[in-house]
Amino acid sequence: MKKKVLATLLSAAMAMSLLAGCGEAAAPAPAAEPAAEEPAAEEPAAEEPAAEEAPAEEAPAEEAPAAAGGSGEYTGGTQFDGVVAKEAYKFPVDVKSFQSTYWQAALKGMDMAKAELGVDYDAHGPNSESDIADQVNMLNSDINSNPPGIALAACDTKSVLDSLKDCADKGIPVVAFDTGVADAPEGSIVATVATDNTQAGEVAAENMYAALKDVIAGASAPVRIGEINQDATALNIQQRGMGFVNKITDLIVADGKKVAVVGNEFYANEAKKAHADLADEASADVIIEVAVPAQTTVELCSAQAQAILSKKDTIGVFGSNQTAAEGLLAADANLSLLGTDAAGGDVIGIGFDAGSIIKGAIQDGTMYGAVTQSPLMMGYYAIYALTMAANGDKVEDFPTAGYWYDATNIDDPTIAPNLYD
Amino acid sequence: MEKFKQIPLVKKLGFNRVILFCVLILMYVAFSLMVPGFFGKARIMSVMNYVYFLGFLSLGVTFVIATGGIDFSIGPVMFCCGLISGYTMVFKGAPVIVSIIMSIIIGFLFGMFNGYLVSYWTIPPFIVSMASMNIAKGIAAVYTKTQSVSWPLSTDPVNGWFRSLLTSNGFPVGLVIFLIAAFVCMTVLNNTKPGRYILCLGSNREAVRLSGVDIRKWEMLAYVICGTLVGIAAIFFVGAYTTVQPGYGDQYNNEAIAGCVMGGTSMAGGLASIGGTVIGVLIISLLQEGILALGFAKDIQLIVTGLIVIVVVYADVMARRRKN
Amino acid sequence: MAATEAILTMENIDKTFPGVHALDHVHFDVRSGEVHALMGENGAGKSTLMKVLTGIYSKDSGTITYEGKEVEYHNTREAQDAGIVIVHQELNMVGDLTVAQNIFIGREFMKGFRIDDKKMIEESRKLFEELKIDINPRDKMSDLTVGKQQMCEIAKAISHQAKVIIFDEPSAALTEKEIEDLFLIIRDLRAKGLAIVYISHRMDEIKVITDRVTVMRDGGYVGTLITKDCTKDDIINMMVGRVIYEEPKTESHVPKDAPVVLKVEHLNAGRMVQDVSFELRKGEILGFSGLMGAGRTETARALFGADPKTGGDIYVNGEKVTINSPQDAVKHGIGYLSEDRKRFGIVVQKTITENSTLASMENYMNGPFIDKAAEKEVTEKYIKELSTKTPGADQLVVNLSGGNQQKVVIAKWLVRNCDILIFDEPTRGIDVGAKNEIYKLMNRLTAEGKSIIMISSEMTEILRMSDRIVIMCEGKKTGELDISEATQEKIMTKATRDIS
Amino acid sequence: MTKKKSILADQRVIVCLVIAALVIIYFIFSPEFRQYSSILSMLDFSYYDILMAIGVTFPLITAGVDLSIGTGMVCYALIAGRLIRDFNLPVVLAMLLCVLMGCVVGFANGFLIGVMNLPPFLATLCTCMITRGIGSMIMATPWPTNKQPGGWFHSIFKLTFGTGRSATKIPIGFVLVVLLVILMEFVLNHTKFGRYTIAIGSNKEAVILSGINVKFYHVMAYVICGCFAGLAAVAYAAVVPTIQPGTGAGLELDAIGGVFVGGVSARGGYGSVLGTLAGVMVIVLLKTGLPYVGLQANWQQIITGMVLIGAVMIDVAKRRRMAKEQ
Repeated sequence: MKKKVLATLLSAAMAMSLLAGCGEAAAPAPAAEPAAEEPAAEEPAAEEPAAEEAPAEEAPAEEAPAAAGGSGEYTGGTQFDGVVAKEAYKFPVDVKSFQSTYWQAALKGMDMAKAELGVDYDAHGPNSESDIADQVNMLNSDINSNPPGIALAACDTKSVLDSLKDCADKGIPVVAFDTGVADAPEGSIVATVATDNTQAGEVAAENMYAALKDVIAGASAPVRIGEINQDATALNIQQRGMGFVNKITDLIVADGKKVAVVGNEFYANEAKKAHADLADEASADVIIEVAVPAQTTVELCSAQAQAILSKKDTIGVFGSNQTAAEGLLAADANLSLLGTDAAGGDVIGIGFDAGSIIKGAIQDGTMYGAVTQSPLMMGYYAIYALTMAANGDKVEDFPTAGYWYDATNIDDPTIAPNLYD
Repeated sequence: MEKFKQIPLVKKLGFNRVILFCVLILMYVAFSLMVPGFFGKARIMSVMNYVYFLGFLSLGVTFVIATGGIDFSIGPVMFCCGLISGYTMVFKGAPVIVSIIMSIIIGFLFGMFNGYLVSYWTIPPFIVSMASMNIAKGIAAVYTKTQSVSWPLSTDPVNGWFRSLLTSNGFPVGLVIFLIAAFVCMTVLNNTKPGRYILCLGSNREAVRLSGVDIRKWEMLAYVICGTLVGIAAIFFVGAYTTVQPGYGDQYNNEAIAGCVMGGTSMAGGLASIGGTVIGVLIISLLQEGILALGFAKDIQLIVTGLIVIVVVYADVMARRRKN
Repeated sequence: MAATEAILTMENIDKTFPGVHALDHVHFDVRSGEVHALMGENGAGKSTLMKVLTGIYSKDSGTITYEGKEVEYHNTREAQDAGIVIVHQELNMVGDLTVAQNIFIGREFMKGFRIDDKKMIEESRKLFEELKIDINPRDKMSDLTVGKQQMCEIAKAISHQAKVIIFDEPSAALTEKEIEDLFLIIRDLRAKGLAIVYISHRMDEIKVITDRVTVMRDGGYVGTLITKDCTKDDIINMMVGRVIYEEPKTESHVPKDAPVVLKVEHLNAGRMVQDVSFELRKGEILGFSGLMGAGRTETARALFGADPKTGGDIYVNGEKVTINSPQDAVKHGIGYLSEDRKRFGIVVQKTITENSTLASMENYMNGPFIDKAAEKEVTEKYIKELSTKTPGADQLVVNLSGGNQQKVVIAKWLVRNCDILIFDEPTRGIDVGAKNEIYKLMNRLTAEGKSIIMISSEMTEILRMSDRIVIMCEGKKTGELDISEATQEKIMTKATRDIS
Repeated sequence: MTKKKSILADQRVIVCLVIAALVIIYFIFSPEFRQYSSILSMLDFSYYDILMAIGVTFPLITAGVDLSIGTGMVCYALIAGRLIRDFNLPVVLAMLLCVLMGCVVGFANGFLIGVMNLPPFLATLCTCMITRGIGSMIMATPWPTNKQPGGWFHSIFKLTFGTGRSATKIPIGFVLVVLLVILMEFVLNHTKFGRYTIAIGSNKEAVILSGINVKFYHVMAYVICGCFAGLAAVAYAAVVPTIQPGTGAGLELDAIGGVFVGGVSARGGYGSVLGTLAGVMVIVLLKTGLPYVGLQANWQQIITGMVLIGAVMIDVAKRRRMAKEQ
């Protein structure tokens, strides 16, 4: 038992030095920082991101004193409060890919948790988010090594079902992060740590609406709002895309305007299913155009964005993930249409996720704002959830929300840690 | 070494095949020693998942390469087959058996298309592949409205049975089917008229034509065989991995061609070994499982596969140069 | 001229390839102002010796003395720079470049980084004027006839300021007329004091053009003779150790009432085949003579369906048939042996068995499968009948010599049981011994009732083998002679009728 | 032997007509396309395709191919970008490094093909896998943006005067690329390297026997190709905000397809860099232009495939007619 405490202390100390960014070597100094044992004591702060929050949403609020903190900094007030690893577990983590820096941020969160808990993880992912088969192979390979638990961000939620069934049979707990698995077999997925993508899309819609409300109200001719989705296949992109489309349609229809949804067949059809009263393109006051490139590359996203931006009646465009948002910015490089002053004729551009390009664009006023998930938190909590599951404790789902950020709150301590480069 | 080469069995199988098989065994032993728990059925089964679809792709492309051509539309065409037939099943309610047949027919049609352009229009296979790869992706995306398609799970009461084509109660049915297919391919290539003509025209098409053989027909047949096998590969792909997305599939071209070439099929045409292809596919699949088990990612597998192919092909080039 | 010192001497040259002693202490020397023939059967080591000289192969031992100094070249470039140039047997032209670009390839005139194409064209024009050849240096090489391409090769060799020029079977692809032009050039070069090495199989040429003859056999040196002091048979004896007769046929062996098996009327196919008509009787060898580019091969290919034809009727055994592809031709019992075996005849990487049954697979099937036993049996039968030299039926054709490869192609058509065979240059690139066997075989086939169309550029071959001779010129049939009335002169007149 | 070459017989002319037709169609059906900014964007995304295509023209003329340029380009851009971010490598050095890495991989390809005699398709397939693998190991990387220090390199391709909407933008990249095309056309037709590249593609054996150091020139064709892939990496980094690891497979096909459309014979021995430029522009117009006329992205792949086959069919039909006339 003593050994375990020691180990915890040690890891806590390491976490400290890591977080504080100290230059000194993390020499093994057991019990160097007794404070580390204390769970963070601050009360959940009151600052709320733009959207309504899921129950466990207080967590990010506590990031403020991060640099000074101790063990389990973000866990206060959650089910993870005071979790201690019973063993030095080593968890395999299957991410969707390492393509975007999003995943690097998630790993950073995992590193934090790992240091705090004294567990370890081993992350791997296919070359791209579309290599479904590769991920299934990785998952199977992980299952075959009988780990204490697996964290999974599924590229495709259907194709992992068989493997998840094996997990259930073998009693390997799986924590789904980033993406929930809807029809997971009983007993395989013990907890889901994921963004509510529909809600995240809605946050974007609300902010877009807020910025464009007057323009739409005052428009004499039909106006156009674009949405760039990198694909129409991944569940989270679909949810985000439809969250945005449905919400903004609701908001505009509530103002008594007629809305049409055009573009990619899938999104257009889904929108028709959700709204019986959609107008067609010719008669609508507001046209929502959804574009999907042939492949998820930035240049093809950009070509789609360019085509939408070039249309004279376009007043706003939403890029629903990092690639799409960067494609939007790349398209704007020549047009310089994006800006924050909708009344003054700027097209409102809203992005998703972070990355230095999008952050830079928001800071210099090119992009109106963006919705970020909290990959850092997801990674962090995923490891906590895994540790609990491996300990044999019951874990509950832990939804994280999408937060709105723009030039005004980009440096806000509640937001900043989630804005990876 | 020379003596070893003279053993009748070795001679019949081909020296390189035997070496390759030894490499395969050694690899398995090495992985088993390095990774605790590698030895065992579970790992084998997940290697097999990869073998199935890659194997059919490789078998198919072996015929095309034997004619001296190339087809790197196979990956996208496989996805196209899986998508169109899967979409018809999932969204239009076709029974799975219809979808399976449809998948094979679509593969067959793409084979016809490629083969027709290559043999009757004498368009270089490289360009035809490039075009049909784009077309396959495009058609699949248009038909499915850019939706990915998930085939039914084994628990699906109506259509789930098709999964037992791969594994039924823990028995690798897929392996049996694959080996039968490989055997049939081997027989076709070595013991039938089409196979003989395909190999000969790969070596010297004019000579075969002037022997009064309709080379266009047989060359096209090679592509059709390839397409059909690609259609079958699609079934095994979705059987193992459930979901196919539009716009992808290229990633499997390289591995399928690598497997085929590793097995001793010459890119110059005329020389092909189905047995070698099977071993090559097994090596690639084992490699990918082993590298994952060692904790490395796909990138290392790509690099290692690339290097192995270079070594194998160079050995082949050297061997042939010594012969001449 | 015999008194001049040798400009180039090769002594005790030895070269071993894995498993083959290619050159066994060979001597060879050539003097300025002489034409020295190097003879020997295929595989005797002539080409290897020249490749050692020009640095393509390195020698194992021995010395090469050139202009009084011992030398060793590591590539053709070094040899060229020293003044030793080789005109290869196979044309080594880059088809996509122009004539001038080809002539000066590897030593382009430069203007800074820029190639001075103008000067190259100028120089080529001068060169052609000197050689009295009419070729436009701006033409693309692939647009020229084979003969003209050969002339370009020679022009290229001369342009190297060469002191020693090696001609490796230059006449193989040339017509009689072109050979005459070539000899004029060679004599001219000799007069200018160049040393010329002339490799050839053609005995009559050797007698006409050379001063001395060195004979090699099986990689060894046999001896050197003064040409004018020896007879053909002397040389042949040295080459093969046996005397070979090359007596012309004097009269047709075909009975007058032999049925016509093939009748071609008004065959047209592009520029090269214009309104060609002829008949072939059972048991006959019909010789097709003419200059290179006269349209003989094109006629054969059009007849065989290998190339599209624009008009004409073909009757086989009196019945009109449609032949649009080689399949049709084969179906009607016509077989074609191409002039270019490696490209059009054999499948080199395959076994003798696979080649032999290529044209008649359907007879060797057992249901859907190939009846490999039957296949082997028939192959072995023809190996014996044609006395093909091979260790076995499953030998790869690539490992056979030219003559034996030709026999495999013949076997292919015999297996198919073709009654009409088209032999296009059947003995090109085949050594004297094997040539004779092919001739015997042809005679035997006609005796068995097969009919043969034989295209040949070698006058002796035409006169020796044919029962009747069709002469073509510039795509048209210009004459037909019975063997009893045919002479070289008559044939040449008709073959050049339209040439001014 | 008179050659009456109708102007239509030159595939380059046909391709230019196709370009003109496409542009006219876009102009008529899409008011958006008529904007200057659309042309700018299209050009932005054409540079790396053109650069890759210029390079790969040379291996294709030698009757080879280089499949590694796409993944290679991304791999170099990633490595260099990472060095800029993590080690403050000056951008100019990073650019040089890209070109250098391109040359190294090109040399490796050339060595495998020209010296070790591996089939080009296979050898570059392997380096394609290898560069993709290496590229996957590196974190996603943005090069400096316009406004960041080091962002000057964007002006290589596009000069920007002023800021915001009133800014004047000049696509000098296109001028540079056209200059490079003219330079390489000159190299192809009027220097030893170009001459021997054609000769190797036409009849390698003959070139060897002419005493030319064929291995050197064969390797050089791939080095040049790699060098241009390195340049393309810079152009790619200039337009793509964040370069993602593991991507790049398939980009080479746009370039190679463009070269074929531009009339390079797939059998080697004939080619023209000007044709390549025209051919790539067709591909670029299809890739970036079709969204303007409201075609769903999927159709663009089908049409690209059709155009490719069409372009080669013209070539085949032409050759057949010529064969018949012979």
